[in-house]
Amino acid sequence: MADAKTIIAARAGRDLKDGQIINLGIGLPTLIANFVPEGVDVVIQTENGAIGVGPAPAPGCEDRDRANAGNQPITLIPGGSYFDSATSFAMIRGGHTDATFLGTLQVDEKGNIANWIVPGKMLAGMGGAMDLVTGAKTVYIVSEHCAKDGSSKLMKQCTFPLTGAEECDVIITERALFRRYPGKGFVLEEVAVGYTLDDIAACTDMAYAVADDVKLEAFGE
Amino acid sequence: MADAKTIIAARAGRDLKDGQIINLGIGLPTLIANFVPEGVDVVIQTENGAIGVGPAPAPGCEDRDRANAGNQPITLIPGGSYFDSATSFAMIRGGHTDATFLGTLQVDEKGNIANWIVPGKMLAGMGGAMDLVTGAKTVYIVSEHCAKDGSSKLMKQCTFPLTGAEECDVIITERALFRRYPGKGFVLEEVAVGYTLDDIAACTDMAYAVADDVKLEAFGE
Amino acid sequence: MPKNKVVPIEEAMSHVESGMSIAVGGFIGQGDPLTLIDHLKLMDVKDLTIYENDAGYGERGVVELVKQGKVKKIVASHVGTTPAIGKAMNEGRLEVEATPQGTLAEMMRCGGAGLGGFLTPTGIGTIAEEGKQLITLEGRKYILVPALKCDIAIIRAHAGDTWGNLIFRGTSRNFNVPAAMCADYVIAEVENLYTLGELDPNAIHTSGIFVDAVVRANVEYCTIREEKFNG
Amino acid sequence: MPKNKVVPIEEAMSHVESGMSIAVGGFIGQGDPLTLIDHLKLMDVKDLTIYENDAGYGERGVVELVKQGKVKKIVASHVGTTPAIGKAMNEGRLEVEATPQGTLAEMMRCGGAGLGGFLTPTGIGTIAEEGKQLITLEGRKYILVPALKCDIAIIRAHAGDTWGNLIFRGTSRNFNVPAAMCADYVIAEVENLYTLGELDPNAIHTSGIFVDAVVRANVEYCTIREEKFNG
Repeated sequence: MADAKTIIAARAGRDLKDGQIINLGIGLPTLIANFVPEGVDVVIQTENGAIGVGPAPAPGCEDRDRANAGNQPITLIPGGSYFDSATSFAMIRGGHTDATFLGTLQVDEKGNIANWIVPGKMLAGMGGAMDLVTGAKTVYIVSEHCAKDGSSKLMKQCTFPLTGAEECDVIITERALFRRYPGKGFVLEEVAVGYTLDDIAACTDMAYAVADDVKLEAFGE
Repeated sequence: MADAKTIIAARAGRDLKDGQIINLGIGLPTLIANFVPEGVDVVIQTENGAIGVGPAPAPGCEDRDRANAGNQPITLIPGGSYFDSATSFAMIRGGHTDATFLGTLQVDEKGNIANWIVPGKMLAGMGGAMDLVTGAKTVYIVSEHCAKDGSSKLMKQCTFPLTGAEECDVIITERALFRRYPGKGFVLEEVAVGYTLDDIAACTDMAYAVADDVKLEAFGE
Repeated sequence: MPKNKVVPIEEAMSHVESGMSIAVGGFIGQGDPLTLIDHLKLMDVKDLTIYENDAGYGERGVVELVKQGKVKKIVASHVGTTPAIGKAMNEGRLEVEATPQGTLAEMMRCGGAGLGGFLTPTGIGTIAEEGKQLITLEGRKYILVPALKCDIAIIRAHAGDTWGNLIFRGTSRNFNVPAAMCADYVIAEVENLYTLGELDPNAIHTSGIFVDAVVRANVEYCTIREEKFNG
Repeated sequence: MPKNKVVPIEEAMSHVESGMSIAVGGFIGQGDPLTLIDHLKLMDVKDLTIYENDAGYGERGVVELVKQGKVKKIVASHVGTTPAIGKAMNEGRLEVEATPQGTLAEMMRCGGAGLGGFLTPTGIGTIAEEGKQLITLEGRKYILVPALKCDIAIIRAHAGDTWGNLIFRGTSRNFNVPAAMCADYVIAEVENLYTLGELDPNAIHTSGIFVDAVVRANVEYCTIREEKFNG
């Protein structure tokens, strides 16, 4: 069986729709580019100023003026282009980006996201994350279900400073997929191979409903 | 002797300083481009989206994608470039334009300018004038001294709706040149050939001081 | 591969309905989307609200829609180049709201950028501040201008690819760039259509992310396609 | 003819004084003005306030000035790529103010555009709204962000002409464009210097109107000059 990150990225990839503009956060979210389904074309935006991000360049073909927000070398697909940071965040904040995929430290039942700072630890900064969760039409949290100490990342209420208030639309972990609906909160729609409904209940602190047609063994093979 | 418009444009031209970025309004102000002094290089911005406006193209060489804000065909000098309207007004409003030259209906002793609408007459609109008088470092009113009915355009107080409040820095007419100084108001610094100090007093409704070193026969030959 | 957005003009323009707000690119004829305006002339729509720098030039441009009675209101910086507009206003057939040119451009950009509004010093002490919220920051007074969002934008570009990346030529760029940002559905007529990858990725003025439909401009409104066009 | 702004680096950088605010272009090394930063390392200035997306990458960039004790405060969206910044903060030698990336870019552009500020939804409900004025428009809450004006901006471009028209390459454009707009004195290091008229007037990213001094970039920071460069 694949590792947790691969399972999450693969399930997230299946959620992509043809023609979408997406932004992938640093780390796990970047892997989603490897799982775009056959017949689905998405356009990847990177907030440092490119759209139409393609595969990594072949070794030796890196170009220091062509990189993503994590400073990894990129190529552009035909039709891609470059722009400045003010224009980039016009694209993001202005709702022109269909979906953003971000890792997190915490997410809670109201859709609050906390993924930029651990109190007492070194400050890194929110980068573009606050703009992305505010502006993207659909905000995906793609993250392991539990923190290293085994506690649930899916909480009743975030305890760390927020990145965005009530912005999370979908949570995909290696164990389950939840979607948030207006007035209903999060609904458990899919459970991964190897887990039961009880397993999910046991490792999830946030409140959620279970969909009538919840799919078991829905992903993660 | 030259006509009033030529006299005004010629005197305005003498006020240009090397390296300045200027914007010239439609009509009389456009003529100023013909009177840039020898040894002085200025760069002309037009608010519809070009900088480095050069001479009019030769007949037959007009290009419909190259025109100024008055829809007259233009050329660009080497180093000129094009941009969109939001960027154009960043240049103007942001104080990157050194001087703007505009005609007027009325100007008053506080530096108020009224040049975009005559109450009861057809509305045309302020175009870029409000932004220009707000943003340019030095605002020149270049206009005939009196209206067609003989009344002074240089008034105690504008009666038409304003284009800008206390924005006018210099007034150049075919008869005189006034500069406005903080705390002092307008100061008459130059009188044109053919006029006396009394003549100026007689045709000027706004209050002004006379410079100790006021120059008579200063321009207009 | 980025989606092909080249569609028949009928399909693109079928998104326009009576009562809608439309941002229009161009500047007194420079870069006006005349192909799309020509098509609007044939459509049965009315009560449109137009946001544009002007109403066109002479007898051409949005002024034609006004003469047809399709336009309820124009928000513009200047309508002096189209005499028929004054006539329609006087006869009570058209409402015109005058807005400073820089304010109008920024309203569009701001709406496209997901901002709620901006503070401008332009128009302080004039009737442009009437009915507007004023805010003082560090001793300077500003007008709070809300961002503009429109239902539709119609624009013209000199060059475009099938995904809607656009390059403008000369002073025809003007309001086409901010207009393309602020609308739910953006239709670009392009004079010269290129395949993906033909346009220099460093030279794109409006990214295809902002554009929903690409239509060929009528040949009479086109300037010549240049070899290896880069802007 | 537009003025020749190409000057020796010493002359351009002599405008930088202790206590000044400096907007810096670049994004974790992409397009960072390393030539100008190298020169700042040799200068006797301190108490600088830096506005930049980050502090550089690894050991290169503004982080070098921090290590020298020249910087009092950094306003950035992210300083995680330069470990020495965290150390300086912990030791109380440096103040860091975290600002959302899009907000920082817009603060710069807004200052350059003569606007007083803007309303952003970004950060509502987070600590980004602390100490900020909040404004509700049409039922949505926004943070009122004042525009940024700096004393100096230092930026890097791939190509530039003698008047300071600039073209950037790839993702090195980033904050170089807004930073160039917001400062009283703007210094651009250019990798490839062109004479007036060589750059395509439709392909300029930053007009020379925004630039005060042009300096050659150190050759080690340059990418190759391309024939007939258009962006």
